[in-house]
Amino acid sequence: MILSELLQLPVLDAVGTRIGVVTDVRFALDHDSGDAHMLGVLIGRRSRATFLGYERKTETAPALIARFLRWRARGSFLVLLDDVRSIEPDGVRLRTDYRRYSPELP
Amino acid sequence: MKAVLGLALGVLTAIGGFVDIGDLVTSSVVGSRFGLTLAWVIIIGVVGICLFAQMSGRVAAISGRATFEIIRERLGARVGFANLVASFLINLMTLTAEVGGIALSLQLATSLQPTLWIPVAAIAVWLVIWRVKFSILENVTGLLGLALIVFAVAVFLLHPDWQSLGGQLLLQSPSQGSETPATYWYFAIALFGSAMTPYEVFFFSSGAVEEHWTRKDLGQSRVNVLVGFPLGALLSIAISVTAAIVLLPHQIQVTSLSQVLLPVAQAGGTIAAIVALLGFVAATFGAALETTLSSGYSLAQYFGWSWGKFRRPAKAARFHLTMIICLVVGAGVLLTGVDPVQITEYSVVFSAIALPLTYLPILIVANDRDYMGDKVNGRVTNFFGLVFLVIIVIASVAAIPLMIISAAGS
Amino acid sequence: MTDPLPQAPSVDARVVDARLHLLDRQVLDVEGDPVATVDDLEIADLQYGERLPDRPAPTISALISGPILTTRLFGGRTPPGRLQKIGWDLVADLDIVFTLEVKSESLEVTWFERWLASRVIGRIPGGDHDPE
Amino acid sequence: MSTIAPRARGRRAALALVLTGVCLGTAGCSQAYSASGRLAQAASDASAQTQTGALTLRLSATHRLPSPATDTALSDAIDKLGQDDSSLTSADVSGGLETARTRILSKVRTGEDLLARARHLTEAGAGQATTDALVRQLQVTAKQLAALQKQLQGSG
Repeated sequence: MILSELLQLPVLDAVGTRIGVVTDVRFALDHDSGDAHMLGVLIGRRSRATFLGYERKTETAPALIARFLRWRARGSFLVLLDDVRSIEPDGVRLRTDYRRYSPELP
Repeated sequence: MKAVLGLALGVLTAIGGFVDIGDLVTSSVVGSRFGLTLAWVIIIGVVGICLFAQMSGRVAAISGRATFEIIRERLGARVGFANLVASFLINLMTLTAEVGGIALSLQLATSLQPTLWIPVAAIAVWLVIWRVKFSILENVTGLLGLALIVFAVAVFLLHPDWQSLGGQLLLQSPSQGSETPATYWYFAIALFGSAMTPYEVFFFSSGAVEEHWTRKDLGQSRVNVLVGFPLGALLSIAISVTAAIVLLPHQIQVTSLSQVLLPVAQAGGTIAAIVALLGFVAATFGAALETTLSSGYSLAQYFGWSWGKFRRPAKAARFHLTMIICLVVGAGVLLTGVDPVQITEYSVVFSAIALPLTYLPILIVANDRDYMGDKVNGRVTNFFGLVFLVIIVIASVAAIPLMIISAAGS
Repeated sequence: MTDPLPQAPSVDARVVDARLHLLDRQVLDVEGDPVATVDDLEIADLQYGERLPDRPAPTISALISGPILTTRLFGGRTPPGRLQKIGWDLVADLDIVFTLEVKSESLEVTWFERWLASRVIGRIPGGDHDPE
Repeated sequence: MSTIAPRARGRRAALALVLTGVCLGTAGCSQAYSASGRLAQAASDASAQTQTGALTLRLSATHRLPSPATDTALSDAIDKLGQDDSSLTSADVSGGLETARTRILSKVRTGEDLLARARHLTEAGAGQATTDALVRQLQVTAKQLAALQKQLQGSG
């Protein structure tokens, strides 16, 4: 599968309620092998809001732009791969007890 | 001497970017119609371009990324592409106008038809890009462009009524003012657009990469910006003033390049006129080089192609092919007989529309520690950056409506 | 304001977001010459359908460049045969750009550049010399 | 595939429509697009070109302007006057403005003749007196054109 097929897919919870769209995919780069393992998906209300990543970084300048873009991206969260039940061409389905994590990068 | 030549990138960017054919004509038009009442726009414009050119130069020196790479990285493929299309078309229009400007300047020097000069000019621009080293290119055109200082000298030789000029600076409109507000603001945006034309930052940041600037060169980058652009603004204002002194009282509204020359001739005679002509040729030639390179830079950086004059052409084949095609298209358009002066008048207004998508990514990346480490923007820079972003957005939104209402300033 | 969300469990690795850190980034070859821009990423072991919890996590297998960009800009699908890939194993380093451990000439994505250089630009006099 | 929702797209289209409407509306009322506005524009432009001719001739006679530049400046002015001439000739004006059009056109043609003479003089190298006379005639024509423009603006 290629990344852009996953991006912008709608995300549904276990009972089929739409809770957002995939805005980004998080990977972990292994220090030794350099392999990039998928960690989870970032979910937001709109697909376009988050490209500058202010809600995921500690960058706060210029303050007005940062605040505006954070506000645009409010309500976005990270879901770990283990909480993803299935990926279908028309959407990503999560497990019943999926957990929301802060989208912030470590 | 080395320190002086080190300023060349800034001076060339400013001479070719600030005082190109569009600015020669627009400044003169504005001076002949509004006196100095619009000079404040040039001053605001120069502060803006200094601010953002400095940022883009710093980003290029620290991260090695030129402006259009940043635009794509921050705006994404789609919005970046929209910006690419807009910038590229404006750039092509400006390139066409500059090649036409070289031809018009040579016509003034020889009275041979511009149609004869157009192919010569286009081929000369290509040859310089093809064969001449970046540093020679910037030094020669930058130094020759300094001939335009003759406009500043002319202001003094004309013994103007300083008090009246000062009054115009404070927005007391000169007596012949029969212009509508829409026209006034239309020209304000044209001047602002011509001061902040996006290709100046494309060129300046890519030039910094061409010259392999690093963290060590930050100081030089700053001096380049702070000397080059204000110099350009000064020349631009001087051109306006000469037009305001000589042409405005006769109600001569400037419509062609030949009229720009008349005040200098009146002030300093044949020699001054010849020096000014040399300046015209150098400035339009410099701008033609800049816009041609910028067309290659923007396309190559968006698509990730190999680019740069420091590489031999075969090592940056798509980059060079782009520039050849642009020059051929520009020359072709000119040979249909369009008036280069008219093209510039539209291209500066269209530039105003494309400004936000260029300057927002620069501001954001200049704050990103991944790119900049500890050299991120300070608070003051960010404050002014935001202020200018607001001005830029207003200018960009107002450009088209004002163009329609004022019938493009007629 | 709702309660702040908890931080995700930390991992002993560098964490990147694909769109933020990888997509649309410049790719340089081993000598620092530009190769392409990352237009998309290929993810191995990720298929449509149920995800079994015990399966290994999908990994990025290649950077994709070239015709796929049209798909991203205007929509539609690029046939799998037309994907121009650069294997993830060729990536030597990643900061704000990708650096590969091979030369640009050895990659399929640069075929047009090489064709132009040898057939057109290289044939114009001076095309193969350093600028003077 | 587009990510813009249909509703947002509808809103954008409506906004664009309103903006276009506002622009065209103001443009319609704007003097720049009315028949008398166009005539005034042509008159003021022709006046500027005639003045340019006078200035060029004066500079050339006092040896301040190199001859190729003189030649170019005069031919630029003649070209621009020619454009005014043809736009005036083809202008579609109603009864009241017809006289204004005729008067402007006749002055434009006077200007064209004078500039053609000026170009001839600079090439042949005429005496001071002849040049001065021509400069004065050009200035008079320019002032007349400017006056016609003022009248139109006053009435329109």
